[in-house]
Amino acid sequence: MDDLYQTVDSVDCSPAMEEQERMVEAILFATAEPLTVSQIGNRMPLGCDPVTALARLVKRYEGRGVRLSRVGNSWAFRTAADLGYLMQTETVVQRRLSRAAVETLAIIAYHQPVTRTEIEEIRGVTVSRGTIDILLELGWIKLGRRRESPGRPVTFVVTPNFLDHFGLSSTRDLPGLKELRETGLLSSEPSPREDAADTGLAPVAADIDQHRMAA
Amino acid sequence: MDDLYQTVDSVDCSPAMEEQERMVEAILFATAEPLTVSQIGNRMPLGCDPVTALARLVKRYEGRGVRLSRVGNSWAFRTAADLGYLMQTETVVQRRLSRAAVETLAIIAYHQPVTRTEIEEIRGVTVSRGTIDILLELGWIKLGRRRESPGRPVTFVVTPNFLDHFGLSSTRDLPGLKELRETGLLSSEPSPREDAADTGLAPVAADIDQHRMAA
Amino acid sequence: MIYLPRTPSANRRTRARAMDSFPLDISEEHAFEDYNDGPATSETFIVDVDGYEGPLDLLLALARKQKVDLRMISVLDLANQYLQFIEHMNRNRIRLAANYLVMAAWLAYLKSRLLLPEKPTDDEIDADELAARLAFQLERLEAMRKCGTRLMASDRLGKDFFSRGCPEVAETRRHVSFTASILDLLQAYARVRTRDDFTPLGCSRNHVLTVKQALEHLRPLFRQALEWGNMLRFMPRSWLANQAHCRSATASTFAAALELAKRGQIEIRQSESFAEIQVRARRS
Repeated sequence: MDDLYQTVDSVDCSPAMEEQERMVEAILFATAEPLTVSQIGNRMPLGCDPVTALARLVKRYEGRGVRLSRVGNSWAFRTAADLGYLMQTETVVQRRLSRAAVETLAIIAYHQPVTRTEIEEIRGVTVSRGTIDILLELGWIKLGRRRESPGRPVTFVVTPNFLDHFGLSSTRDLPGLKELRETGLLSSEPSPREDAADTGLAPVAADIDQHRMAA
Repeated sequence: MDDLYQTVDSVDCSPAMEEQERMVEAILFATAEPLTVSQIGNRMPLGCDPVTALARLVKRYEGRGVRLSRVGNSWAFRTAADLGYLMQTETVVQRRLSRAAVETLAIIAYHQPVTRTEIEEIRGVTVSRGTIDILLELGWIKLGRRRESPGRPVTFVVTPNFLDHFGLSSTRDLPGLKELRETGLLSSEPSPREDAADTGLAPVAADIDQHRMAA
Repeated sequence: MIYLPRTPSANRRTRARAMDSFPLDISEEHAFEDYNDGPATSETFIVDVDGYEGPLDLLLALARKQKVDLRMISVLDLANQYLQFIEHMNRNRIRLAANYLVMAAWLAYLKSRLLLPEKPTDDEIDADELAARLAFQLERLEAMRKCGTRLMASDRLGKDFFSRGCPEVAETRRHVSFTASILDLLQAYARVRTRDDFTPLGCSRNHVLTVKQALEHLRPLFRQALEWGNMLRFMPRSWLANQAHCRSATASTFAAALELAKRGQIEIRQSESFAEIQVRARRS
């Protein structure tokens, strides 16, 4: 731990890293909302290095009752998830989302940016206005860039708020994302079946063949 | 630090002290109000020792950016006193100097050292204390020598700061009335009474002219 | 969740024992109509309130019944089951939303294509490919559904982890910085000096008794004038010596008298044009 207490060169007028760490700690402790690195930096004296200070702070709080979490480009202190049971008084009653809303949210999170039509294709039903509205109202999704395709449809993406709520550092940390990608379930088409035998779909075909023969 | 990682006796069902410390940390972080020891204890599992946990936590946060402080009988995390300045966000509002202030400043620059009465005579209106104060606060004017006349009034002069702000090397570089006219900054018709001999300001103006000639 | 309207017969038993195998969901109100027809039959009308959300959802539920990995699913079996279900609903005069019927028609087509070993024409897509595509859609929907459930079950802010309970409000300090340019400065000075140049335009006030002055002079005097008297008698004495002063004083005194009359403090009278103007204090 001695290295934490390094002192600055006399020529360097910026505060010692140890001191910068304290500053970031104080700034983040004081807010409930995640702050971006530049927001943090703006509140520190000139010449500070919030990124390094943050990295050190993350380490310091590892395993503690409070953790320093990354939320997209921002940072926030959050209590450790395993201690949630102690916070009954603080627990916010979570609004129960309809199945349609949960599915739509998952589709947006895993497929983003995604158009309404694409959501409908995946779900096989039209997306009711209310579903999108609820997600927008919760601040979990927002409009992304318009798709550069005929009609320039709007797209939806998840927000930093979504990441914060679900304790994700980035959308790359979505559970199961890698497997979904590997199995091709995030593409809009079934994976090409060059050799049907080695895809998961082969049995379907084989099965059909059996039926055909039976018929 | 090893003692922190003590494990509980198998007969003792209470969590390890290290764990209790984490609990207190999370509880005090998430709560909106300072909590008393018994309030903290009530939230923890049976058999916990909030007093010891608190004491250890106080120590842990010693010298950090946040401190665990006692508020009456209760406990709360608070920003370390020396970092309070970080909790302020500064917004700089650029405001144009009032007409009265600019005029007063101009008169001081052209006629320095000048008394308040003289400024008023030139402007034809009284100069409010606030106007002078703003200029003093901006560091553009300062008190000069007292005038050796009845009442020994204070005089005002411009500062190096003033010269710096307006990019002047000396007040003598300020264009004279005639030049102002020639450059169109003074749009009025030349007055027949060019020398303004009947105003109390004549000597001052003459003085400046002399300076200018000398330069 | 959509709860069906309650009818007097609680725990309504209607037809469709087969419903046991089709946990029927009412997802959208228009999805299944006329379900209330013929409540006399004794069979249970099971309504799963969790609701199917469209034909794909129903298909997925049916596919799950095959109890195999979705990748191993028999699309043909699935098509059969779906068509059976639709038929069943029709038999019970339960009208289905159009999209269920569209799916039924498509599946019937797919089934025929799968069963008939004829080669597809050029513009037709291979039936196996169609089947694979359907399987893919089901698998994808299932995956998204699982992701949603997993997401909702994950640690969540305000439930499993918490933000700072008493954030300290960052105080915003407004720092006002005044600016002025050299141009402002020069123009200001020019303005001030120009004003100076123009002062001579004002006329000299040395020979004028202002109305204000006249008022101040007259007010105490008039108060004592209980009887009618010539107004000119009340003029300030010092202004009478000089002709110009006297004229100014007369005019101002007259104006002041009118003002006082207007305020109801004095009365004025004049018997005829150019006659003496008389004033007296107003009697209350």
